[in-house]
Amino acid sequence: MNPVGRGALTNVTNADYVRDKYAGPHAEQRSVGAMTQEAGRLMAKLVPLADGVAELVRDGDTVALEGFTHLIPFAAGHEIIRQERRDLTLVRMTPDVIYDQLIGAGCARRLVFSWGGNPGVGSLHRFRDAVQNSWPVPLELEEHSHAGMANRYVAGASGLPFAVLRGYTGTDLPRHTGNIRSIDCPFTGETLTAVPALNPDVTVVHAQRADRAGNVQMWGITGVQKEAVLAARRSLVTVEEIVDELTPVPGQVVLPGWAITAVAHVPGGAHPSYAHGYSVRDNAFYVAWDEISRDRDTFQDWIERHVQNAGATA
Amino acid sequence: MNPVGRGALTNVTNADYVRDKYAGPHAEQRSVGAMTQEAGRLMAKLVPLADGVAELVRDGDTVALEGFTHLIPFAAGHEIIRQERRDLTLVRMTPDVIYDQLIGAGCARRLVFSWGGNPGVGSLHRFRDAVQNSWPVPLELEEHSHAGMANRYVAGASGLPFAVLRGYTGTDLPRHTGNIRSIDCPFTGETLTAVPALNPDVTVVHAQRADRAGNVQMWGITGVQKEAVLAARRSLVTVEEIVDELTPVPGQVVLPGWAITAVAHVPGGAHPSYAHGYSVRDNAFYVAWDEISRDRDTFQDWIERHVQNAGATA
Amino acid sequence: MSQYTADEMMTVAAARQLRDGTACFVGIGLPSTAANLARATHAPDLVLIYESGCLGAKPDRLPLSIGDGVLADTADAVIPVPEVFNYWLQPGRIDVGFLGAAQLDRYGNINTTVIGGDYTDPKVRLPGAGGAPEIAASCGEVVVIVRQSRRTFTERVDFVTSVGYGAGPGDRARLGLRGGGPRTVITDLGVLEADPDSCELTLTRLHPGVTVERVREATGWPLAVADDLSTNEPPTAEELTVLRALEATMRAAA
Amino acid sequence: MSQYTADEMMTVAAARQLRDGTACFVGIGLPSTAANLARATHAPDLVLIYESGCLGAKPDRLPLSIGDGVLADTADAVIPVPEVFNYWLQPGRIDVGFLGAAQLDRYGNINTTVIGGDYTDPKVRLPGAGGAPEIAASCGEVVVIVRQSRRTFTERVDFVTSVGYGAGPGDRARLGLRGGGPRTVITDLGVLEADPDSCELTLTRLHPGVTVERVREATGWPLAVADDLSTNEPPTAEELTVLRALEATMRAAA
Repeated sequence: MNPVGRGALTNVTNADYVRDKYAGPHAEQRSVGAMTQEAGRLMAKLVPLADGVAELVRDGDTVALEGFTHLIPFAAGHEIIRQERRDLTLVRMTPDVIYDQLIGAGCARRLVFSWGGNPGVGSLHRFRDAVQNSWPVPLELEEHSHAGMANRYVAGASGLPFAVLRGYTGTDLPRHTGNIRSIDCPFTGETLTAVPALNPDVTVVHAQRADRAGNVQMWGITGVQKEAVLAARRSLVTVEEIVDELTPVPGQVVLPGWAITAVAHVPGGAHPSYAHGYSVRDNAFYVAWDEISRDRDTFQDWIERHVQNAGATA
Repeated sequence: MNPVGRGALTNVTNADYVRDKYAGPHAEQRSVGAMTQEAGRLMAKLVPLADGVAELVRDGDTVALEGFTHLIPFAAGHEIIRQERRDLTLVRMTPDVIYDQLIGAGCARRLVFSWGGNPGVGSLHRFRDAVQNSWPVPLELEEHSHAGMANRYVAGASGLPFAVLRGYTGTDLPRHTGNIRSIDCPFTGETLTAVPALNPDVTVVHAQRADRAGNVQMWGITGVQKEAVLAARRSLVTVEEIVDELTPVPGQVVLPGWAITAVAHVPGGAHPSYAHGYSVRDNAFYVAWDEISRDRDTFQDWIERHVQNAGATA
Repeated sequence: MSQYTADEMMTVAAARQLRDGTACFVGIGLPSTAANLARATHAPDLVLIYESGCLGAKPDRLPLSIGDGVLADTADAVIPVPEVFNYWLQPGRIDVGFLGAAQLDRYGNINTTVIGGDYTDPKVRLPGAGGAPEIAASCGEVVVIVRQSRRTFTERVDFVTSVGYGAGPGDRARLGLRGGGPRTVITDLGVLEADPDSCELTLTRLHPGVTVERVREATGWPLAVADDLSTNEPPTAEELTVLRALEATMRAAA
Repeated sequence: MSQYTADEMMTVAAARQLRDGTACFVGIGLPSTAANLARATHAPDLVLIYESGCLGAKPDRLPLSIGDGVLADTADAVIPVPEVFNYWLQPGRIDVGFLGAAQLDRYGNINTTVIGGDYTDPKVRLPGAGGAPEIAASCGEVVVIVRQSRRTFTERVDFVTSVGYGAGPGDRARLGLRGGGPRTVITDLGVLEADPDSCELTLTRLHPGVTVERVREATGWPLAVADDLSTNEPPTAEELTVLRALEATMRAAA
């Protein structure tokens, strides 16, 4: 049957579909316990960070903490470490220091990514140790290019099962990454590349501000955050500030509260990365991380002192 | 051969490709006569409207004058009528009064669209007369949905030959519009809809401002204008104002001058539509157009008086 | 109770259909008037989405067009049109789609393309599809607002612009349409709802003073009528006051 | 003429490679330094594009990362990352792509993924692809900046992260890669250019004081040398002054 044409519209007796609520990938987003429904209103719930992570990030989940060196949700990542989540599939275009910490702390089983490094500094030693030596646990890799990952989020946000791009051609990536396939244009016959949609169980991002209805506003370099949030079944946004009204800002991305599961007020939640207009990058920390993370003991000591023994707003 | 994998990398002697300049759909954008190159710099050229239309809009072209009731490039459309372009394929999601005028003036041979009406008022009588009575010339239609047209521009802007969407399914549109096809997801097997890229020969839009390097800034409802410009081989942007510096504005879309062929300073060039921050919609004109356009004679008289006998900035 | 017109009753009945806190894809004209009436009365947190790119628009007057500046000025976010369809409509994020119709059949299939003759040589050329095919496919449910007459409520639509329940039960699932389809049709005579078993539009409510016979006369197929047919409450004084004030804003802006 | 380091000569040679008015896709590190040096000297209208979404960034200091706030503050437009790749890179709008490499072969194929061992059990795990595969595929041409050594300039790369000329002439066309490929490789020893016939990287220029023999020793394959081999001009006083001032801004910001 050609599903684009009108097809055979014959009568059948089962009308279940008429009564069914739409149950696509986002059905859960609207019904994650008490978090999305309050007095019948669709809006993000304002929660303490610890509660948000406890309810929204679960063992075994596929989790994206996105950001392009700006607005990296470090505080939320630390809370995930404190709550000892395990077997996570971590997803991100540019896994950096917070992913190094999550990997070193044993939270991750798998990493889906396109570039893993300490931005502006060098390599990620915990990531390397996990890949090269399976410490503290083995880390499976699913490796893409930026163009592929960006388009996978776009497909996920768009409710499509795949995206099409000119990408990967001639590289060794498709030898090792199963879900890179070819697709032919139905008009020109040209062969292009297809990648499957990314639909994280939960996406966590940091933003500058939210209002009390959970509408979120971010600006500066906003990377792929909008797509990562919209692609996810659940979402948690940490913000520098909760305000009465979101006054417009040039370059802003606004995500309506009804498209977000929960918002947590975490000033400084992006440190040591920065929040444009609120803080600057703590570059010394990124440089220091290279030393801290080289050695398993100094790493564990750092996590113990700065994450495990710190509060939820550390 | 699997074009995604490394394939057979065998030696051949022909190295032409190495020397060839990239000659994709946008090659022409960089080399349309003197318009894009000035002293070796890639930037849009500032031109009088009449010159811009004369050089960039040619008989037989596929032309998109885009806008979503805001920033409609009426003045440029009138210049196309004055210069008596013929056999144009007009493309637009929402052909409205300016397309009614172009069609009634005999400029168009074909219309690619998804909704044709006088926005907020009713039907387009010149469009109807062309479809129903082939006056003044027959008008072929290629009809889509908004979702399909928007994705066709996105594919065009992205250098892809087609776009994928959930669309048209079960409707009668694919019976009459040839280029709506089905495509199977290479991962899930699900069948979706494919539409081919739109790459107009020239896209014309109106914007609030440009600077002297031809960087263009628009804000408010910006519709599908960015995609329509980036999908086109050539582009012409009329603006309310030329300024020394484009100060940031919330909600802005900025198109760099090197991605635009030419900019013309045409204050009021969107009248009777509006330019957010500069003018308001002349609703009385839209209402009056319903009467003016019902009758061939009153229409021709109006065009004669308000377009043919008016200057390039009318 | 004030005097009111059939159109006012229709608009009020449509507005009442919208639950607070839901997200609603709004077309210009009757749907926009009804959605803004709902927001100004019982549904202050109704999220209005206009296909021009305005998410969460809160206009203080009725917009003159789908791209009125007041929508951008008051929206939570103004986004590119491709994102409206790809990021918001297509994934099923929008609860209610509000559509009009030039023709409608008993399964809620809608025609806004051509009437009479042939597609290439129609008797009447209409504006076309716009966003409707995908709104009808992907919204949680669809509400249709349309004045009822035999010309509009036809045995078979001349062109399927937007699919309702196709030829009956199971067709939406078979076509892969993920939204719920046209649950409710609001007219100037009453309210029709899709029967959960047969999918057929069934008269469930009459506007005050309207008879079943009159609705049958305005319907081009043998109309199904609900056993528990009820009568709508007439517009309240508040509903009428707010509606008329809204319409006055449009006349003022025009 | 001042004293200068081999890295300074490399950066200056890379900067000179960039023509004014072209659009350049810039990675962080050496490419960013070279591109900003070019903009501060002979190419004031060089358009810098960073994959974080900054089009036409004009930083007054060297950015600390690809997503440094100074890039957003000074850009003509800050756009979402998917648009960088889909609307700007993929259609071939960008003239020059600037890449680094951990390994490079004679056909300019680049490895930034793994070295040694096996993909699943590598000797060294590198950061991975980032934007490079599609930059290498779609930019008008590619310029590679990399320090030259036998470890880096290898007979065969351990992993093809980004395709140069594949296995030689015709391969890019056969793969459907639309950009021109790696025309130029700038190292701390000299400049290699792809031979238009053989596609092989060929030593065309030496930095002052460097011998062909030294470059051969730092190359893991039998190096082709141009008949008209020339020697680069050393950095001018202005180039060195501007370069050092730029690098000082980075140390100050750090």
